[in-house]
Amino acid sequence: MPKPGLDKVDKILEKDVAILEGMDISGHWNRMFEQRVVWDYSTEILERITSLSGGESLGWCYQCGKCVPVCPVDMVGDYGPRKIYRKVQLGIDLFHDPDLWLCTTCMNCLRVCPKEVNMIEIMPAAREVAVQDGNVPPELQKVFENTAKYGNPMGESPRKRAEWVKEAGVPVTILPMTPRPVDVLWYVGSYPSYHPRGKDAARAMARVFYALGVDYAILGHEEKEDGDSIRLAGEKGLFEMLAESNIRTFQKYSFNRIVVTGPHEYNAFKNLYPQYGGAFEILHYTQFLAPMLPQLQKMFVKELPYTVTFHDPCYLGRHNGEYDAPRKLLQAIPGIRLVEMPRCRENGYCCGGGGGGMWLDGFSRDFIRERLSDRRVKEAVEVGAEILAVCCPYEVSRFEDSVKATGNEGKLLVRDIIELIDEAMGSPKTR
Amino acid sequence: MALHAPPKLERYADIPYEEKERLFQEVKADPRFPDYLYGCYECGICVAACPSARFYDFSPRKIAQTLAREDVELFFYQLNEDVWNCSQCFSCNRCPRGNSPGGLITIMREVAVRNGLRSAKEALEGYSRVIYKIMATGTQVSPDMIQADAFPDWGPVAKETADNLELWRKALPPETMHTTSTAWEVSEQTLTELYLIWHMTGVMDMIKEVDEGLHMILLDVMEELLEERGYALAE
Amino acid sequence: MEYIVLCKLVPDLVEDLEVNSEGTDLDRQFLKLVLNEFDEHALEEALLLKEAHGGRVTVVAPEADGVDEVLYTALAKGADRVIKVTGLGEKLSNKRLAGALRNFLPSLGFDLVLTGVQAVDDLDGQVGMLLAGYLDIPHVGVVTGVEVEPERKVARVRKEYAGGLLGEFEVQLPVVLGIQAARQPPRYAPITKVRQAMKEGKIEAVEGRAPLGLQIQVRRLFKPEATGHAEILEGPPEEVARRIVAVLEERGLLR
Amino acid sequence: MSIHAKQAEGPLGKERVFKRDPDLPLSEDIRDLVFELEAEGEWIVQRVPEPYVEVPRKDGRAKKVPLQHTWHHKSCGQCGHIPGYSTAIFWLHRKLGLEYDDPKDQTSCTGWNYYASATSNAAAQAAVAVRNFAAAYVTGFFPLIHCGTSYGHYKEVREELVKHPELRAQVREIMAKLGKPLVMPEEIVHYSEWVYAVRHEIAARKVYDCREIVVTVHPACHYYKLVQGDAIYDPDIYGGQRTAVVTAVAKALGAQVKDYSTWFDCCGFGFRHILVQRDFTRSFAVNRKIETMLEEAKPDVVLTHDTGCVTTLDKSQFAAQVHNKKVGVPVMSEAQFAALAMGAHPYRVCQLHWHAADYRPLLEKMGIDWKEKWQEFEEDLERIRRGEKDYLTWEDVDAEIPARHFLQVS
Amino acid sequence: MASDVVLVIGGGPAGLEAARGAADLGAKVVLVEERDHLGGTPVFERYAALTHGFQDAEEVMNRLAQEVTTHPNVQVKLSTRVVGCTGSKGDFHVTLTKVSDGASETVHAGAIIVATGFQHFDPGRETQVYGYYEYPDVITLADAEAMLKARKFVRPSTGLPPERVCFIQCVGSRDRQIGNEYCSKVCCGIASKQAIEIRQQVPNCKVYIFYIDMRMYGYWENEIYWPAQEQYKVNYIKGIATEIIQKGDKLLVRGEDTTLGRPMEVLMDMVILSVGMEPSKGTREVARILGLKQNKYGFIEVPHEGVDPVATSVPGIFVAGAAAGPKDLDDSMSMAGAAAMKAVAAIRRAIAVASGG
Repeated sequence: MPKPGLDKVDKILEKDVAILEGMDISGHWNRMFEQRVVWDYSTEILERITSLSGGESLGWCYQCGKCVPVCPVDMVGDYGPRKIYRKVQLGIDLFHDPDLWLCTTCMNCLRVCPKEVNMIEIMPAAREVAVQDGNVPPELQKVFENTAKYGNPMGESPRKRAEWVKEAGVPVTILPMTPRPVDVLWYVGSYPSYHPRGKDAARAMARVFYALGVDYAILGHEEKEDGDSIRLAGEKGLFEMLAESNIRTFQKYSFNRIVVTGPHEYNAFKNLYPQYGGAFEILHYTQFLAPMLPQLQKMFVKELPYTVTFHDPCYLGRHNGEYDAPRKLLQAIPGIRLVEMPRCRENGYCCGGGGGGMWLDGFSRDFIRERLSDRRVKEAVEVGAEILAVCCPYEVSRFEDSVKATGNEGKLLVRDIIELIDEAMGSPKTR
Repeated sequence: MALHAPPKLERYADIPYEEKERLFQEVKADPRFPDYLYGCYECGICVAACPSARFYDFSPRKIAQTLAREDVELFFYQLNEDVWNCSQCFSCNRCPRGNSPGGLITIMREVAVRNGLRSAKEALEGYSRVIYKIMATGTQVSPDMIQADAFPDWGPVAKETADNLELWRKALPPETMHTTSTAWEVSEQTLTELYLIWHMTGVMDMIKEVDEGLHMILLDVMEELLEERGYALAE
Repeated sequence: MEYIVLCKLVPDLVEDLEVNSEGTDLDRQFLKLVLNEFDEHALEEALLLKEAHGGRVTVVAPEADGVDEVLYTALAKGADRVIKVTGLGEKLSNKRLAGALRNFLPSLGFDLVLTGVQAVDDLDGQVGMLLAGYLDIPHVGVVTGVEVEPERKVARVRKEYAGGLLGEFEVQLPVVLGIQAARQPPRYAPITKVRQAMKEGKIEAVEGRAPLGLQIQVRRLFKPEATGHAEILEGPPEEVARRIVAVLEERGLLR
Repeated sequence: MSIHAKQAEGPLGKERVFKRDPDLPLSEDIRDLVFELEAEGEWIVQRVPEPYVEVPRKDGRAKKVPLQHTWHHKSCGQCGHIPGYSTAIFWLHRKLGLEYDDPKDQTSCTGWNYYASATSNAAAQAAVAVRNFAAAYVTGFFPLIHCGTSYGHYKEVREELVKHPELRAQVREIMAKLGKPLVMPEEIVHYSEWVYAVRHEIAARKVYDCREIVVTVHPACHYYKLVQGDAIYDPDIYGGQRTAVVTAVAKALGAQVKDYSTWFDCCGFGFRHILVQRDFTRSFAVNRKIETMLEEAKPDVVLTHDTGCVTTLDKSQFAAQVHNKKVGVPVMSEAQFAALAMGAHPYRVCQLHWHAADYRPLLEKMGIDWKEKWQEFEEDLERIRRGEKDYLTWEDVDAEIPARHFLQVS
Repeated sequence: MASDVVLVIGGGPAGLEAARGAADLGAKVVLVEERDHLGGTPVFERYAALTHGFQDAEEVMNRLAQEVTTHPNVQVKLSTRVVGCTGSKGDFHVTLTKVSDGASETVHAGAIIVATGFQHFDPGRETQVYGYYEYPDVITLADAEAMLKARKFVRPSTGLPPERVCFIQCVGSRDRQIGNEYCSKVCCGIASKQAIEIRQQVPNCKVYIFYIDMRMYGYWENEIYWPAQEQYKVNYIKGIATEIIQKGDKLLVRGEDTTLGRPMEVLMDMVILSVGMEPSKGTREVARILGLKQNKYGFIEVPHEGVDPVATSVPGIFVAGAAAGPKDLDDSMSMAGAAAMKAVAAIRRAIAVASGG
């Protein structure tokens, strides 16, 4: 018998050797299939998730499918917010399903959901259960352990958190060493403190602040990971520990406001830390710098004749509504031509780093056809950009990897906005 | 369990869109088409009743929807891969919209055959013996076709019948059934009429598209009888 | 079944290791201590055994900076009892430690003692062996898998040999095992559970009593001198390939 | 397990018996259109010969089922490997003293090939059908169709011919060339409808007690799903909610008909699949039908009324044993079963030795001594082997029938 | 001679509201009802709570009936049938007979309002599908209403509360093969309402609704559907069932999970068929007697639907409620008000014309 249809069956039963009543019916002669039927709708898992604080809205989904075309993961795989509900309705155990870890909490589904099914709350709530049960992807577990031990996900020595300062080329006040009241407390963040490309941005920031005469300081080794992505990845306890520790540290010093490098910190400090007793004025660095443009513009000495496109960070844009400040800065830089990718602002495509995705690339590789950042890089190339500008510390490293992975090296550069500003101001460190 | 597997459309990426469109139009032009397709609102009644859907990733609903939405790419995929999974039981005829997905598949298969699609040829490989029987003898599965080596999975009885075929056939009271190479005895006049029908309705051309060898053998058999009976085959 | 897991804290390699001015020890000013990785595996293996067969896991560790946190984490992971051995001083030899353990472990009662195959700070791997010797019970080291049959009071242990061979042994309980790797990576202790353990858990302290024996003296601790360096070739692949060939030729490695 | 109409009292004591609302308009009746076309001179309508029995159809109308003068349209699937199927039908006619014709001027409807391979088309299929109708017409006997697919397919062809004048014209031209009239029978009648119509006469003549026999019924898809309106639905059987053929016969014989949850399922035949994709056919027949029946009803026999279904359900059981599937129940047509109950020879008439699943326990349960019967049949075979007889004939078999008597139509 | 009487045929919600409206406008009203009580289908079929609003159906209907029977301008004739009609706009002579003894009388009416309503689709017509006449645990929406009203929602086969219940939508509606291509409008709402009531009365019972698309009109969405899903955890699954058949002591429901694209076969303790609306026998009969055009489904045709939603093909005869097609209660009541106004206007105009005004 020929084989048509064999790629369309769920499971094949076939005994290689079978002789029955003298008849040789080995192999395909005894081949049978298993049924591909939904036998039950068990509500147990759905009930378990909807009874979690934050998990309630999963039960509201009415399968309209509006989330499907905007979900960045659905576009490259079989995961999708609507499908999560269906899986759970079918009794599939989300707590042990890879889908639990694929959501990047980018919030694009919630933006369009008519029933406000809130994956930004559902996923962390469900992940928290998995984490409590000790069911964590190994690479994420390492990040949790590192962060708990060292205050940064990379597992670097806390003592070296401010080492980048040495090569900034400008003086940087480190509060624990020279405590004094300042206007701005700059919370640098883990990636700008440790990651080689993050450090580039940190140094650029220091130079720009210095040039602008900002009265600021950093926390040095007392600074700890903000914990927002840790929380979204399900380790709420660790987040709380970090929040309490950071708040205690902030409260030791005198400052007017906190400026952060990254959108995740921005989200944590602005929206979550107040619940833990730490309410401060928080600005993303683009928001801090945008009003200072008149001053900045006077300092630009170099034209950057590039076509630039901007990638909206989910946690600055969709989560916190800031789309304009980064664009204002970019447009002010002489020479830059800003082009938009089709998916931008409210509908910006996710880089894949949010919600713990930053630390799950190895895990998710088996469940997606293409990394989200790879796809985004292709979009940037398609609109003719030479520079992909970003303002989230996760993104420089993700996108630079993707530029290489998609074979676009030499065609597209990835730059933090602060690096571009620094360069336009004639920084000695040029591209 | 994958919630939806994307169809493997890329398998047919090389076929020009125009060709897919042409075949789609050929299906739509069939006079039966309007009786078989009104529209689909995804109630799933047809799939629930479908035997093939129980085991294959096959869906009469998707066939109806694809045609209704005029999704030419998906149509072409189905034309090559899905239509041959259908069991043609017509359980899907319970459609509340009055569609007949099974009927649509009948039309699609005819188009696949008429156009000699490779997939149709492959699907019908191993089947030409049956086509030969029906075309040439007017009866379909003759007793001599159940040979033990081709039906070991039917158990010892297949072998026993094959071994005793002639004797057992003689032990059948109805005299029309004593034959072994046809299911029952068919008169020559009857066969002549059947051959004329095949020729006059273009069925021979369809056979030629999927199996040229079979076509030639059949022509030989038929020409002889028709000439004997005084019919010349029109060219 | 009663399982005892022996744990020890060792210097964290995340921090740069500095040698003290005398050149006889690490500079402990910025030293951070963490649980010896092999001991973490021993704990994991014990927890897996407890999950399979029931029983009780007791973790025993000599006092050190940060030992409380380690013990609370063990509780969070599922240990039933944690004991800190005090009074043994900072510079503790393996022999003294084994001696101290020998004095009080029998009072706890146990079927299996699991310990990391060795600790990264001394690379001796002695404690388990010494303990087994003192107690006159069997010892198996470099273990990568343990199964127990509580009814028969035996354990089946596996170890890996060089050359890709696996050995499987059956051993009467009680036994001391030196664990190289648990059957699965050590589990995660969620912070809420650790915090809960800190709030509700109890660390028992036991005064360690061990005879002072002969000690080994450290003569010199030093960093190795660099003997070479790597060169990173950069540029387009063709160019890099050309230079690799040139280097190989230069060194006479190509014929 | 099934709870039938009369037991099924509604909540709060509401009566639960389906009664068709006589005021509701019925859907279009194709027979009216067939007669209209006759009136317009488009074709000849062959009338159902008297005496006929009127039986209830699904759509609430009555269907005429002829009792005799029937032209037996054999099934091209039956004769090859389950010849007892048609032999039993003929035997029932003879036993009831009803005249029939077993023609040689008959072809397969070719539907099997059409549904399997599509190497045919609407015109060819219609021409084959009409040719066979014409062949019946000239004999004066009325077509009685043995095969479920032929039955359904002919009704499909009838719809197409009625709806599409251009198809009619094409077929008319072909028939002219063949020198045959364009004929459409007044009713398209399946043999199981005839068995249904004479079930009480059959029951009156039964010689074996069937009360202990547990029967499951498999209705053939092409009987009641392909052009549905004129299949038989009897208010007394399943409350008129499912087709009554086969079941009504088994019940009339006093057997215990048991329900099972895949009653509406196809057998898995699949046309092409039964020959070249038997992995699918076997999976379906066993997982969906045989195993389910055995789990839920434990039948002694599976009765059906189509040759494809008998083949599929019977032959698919063997290889499934390899996977420890529950199998092992004989499958036959209700005509074979009815004939057995009436004392027909299990081998000379019902030809059970062609069947794959073991039928002997059933015979034993019915009280039929199969060893003795096989001995008799072996002797027949021996005589043929020795050349004493050319064939086993109806005379050999009819000798068992006590006396010819004609059926009284009630 | 023109008459100042408005004849209302049918004592259900629409008939009662039409009678009350016309009477309030000062007309004399004769209300004819074939049954021996007022309240129409909601009372006769023992509805529980009203869909949309959740008030007790019987209470609401009784209140309405009370207002009508005590209204000085209304004469109610129970157990009375309309058997003939002559005349035209302003001057109809309608023959009535008593159901009990066949005694007949004639009413002279200036205008007629037909409010003869609907009947539930009989699931037996859709054979071999839902087994309503085979399995006691297969019931209809109407059966479920009565059970919920009695607060005794149990499996008919055992008398015990069910653990799993499902609704199957669109039974007898949206079906070319049945001949009812229309949507019956209310079944989605009623099923969801009943699902809530089941969850209230039998909290451990899981409830599933198999649907093609949930057709919720206006506030039904947020008042019924969303709470059913969000608060009462009713499971909505796209794809309706093809057949129901007994398996052991449960019902096996077979359909397709269409968003998944796989066949589904699930066991239920009870199945509730969401049967749609068809014209009542009375609607068909009265339409014939009054010579009103009916559409292909037998409902009374409204030629200018939209701009004149209560006018029939015969001047002076108006229609209200489900006699004119599937309607929910709100629509029926609004139509009844409009019909009352139109009928009173028609008689005043006729009287004015007759009196040469």
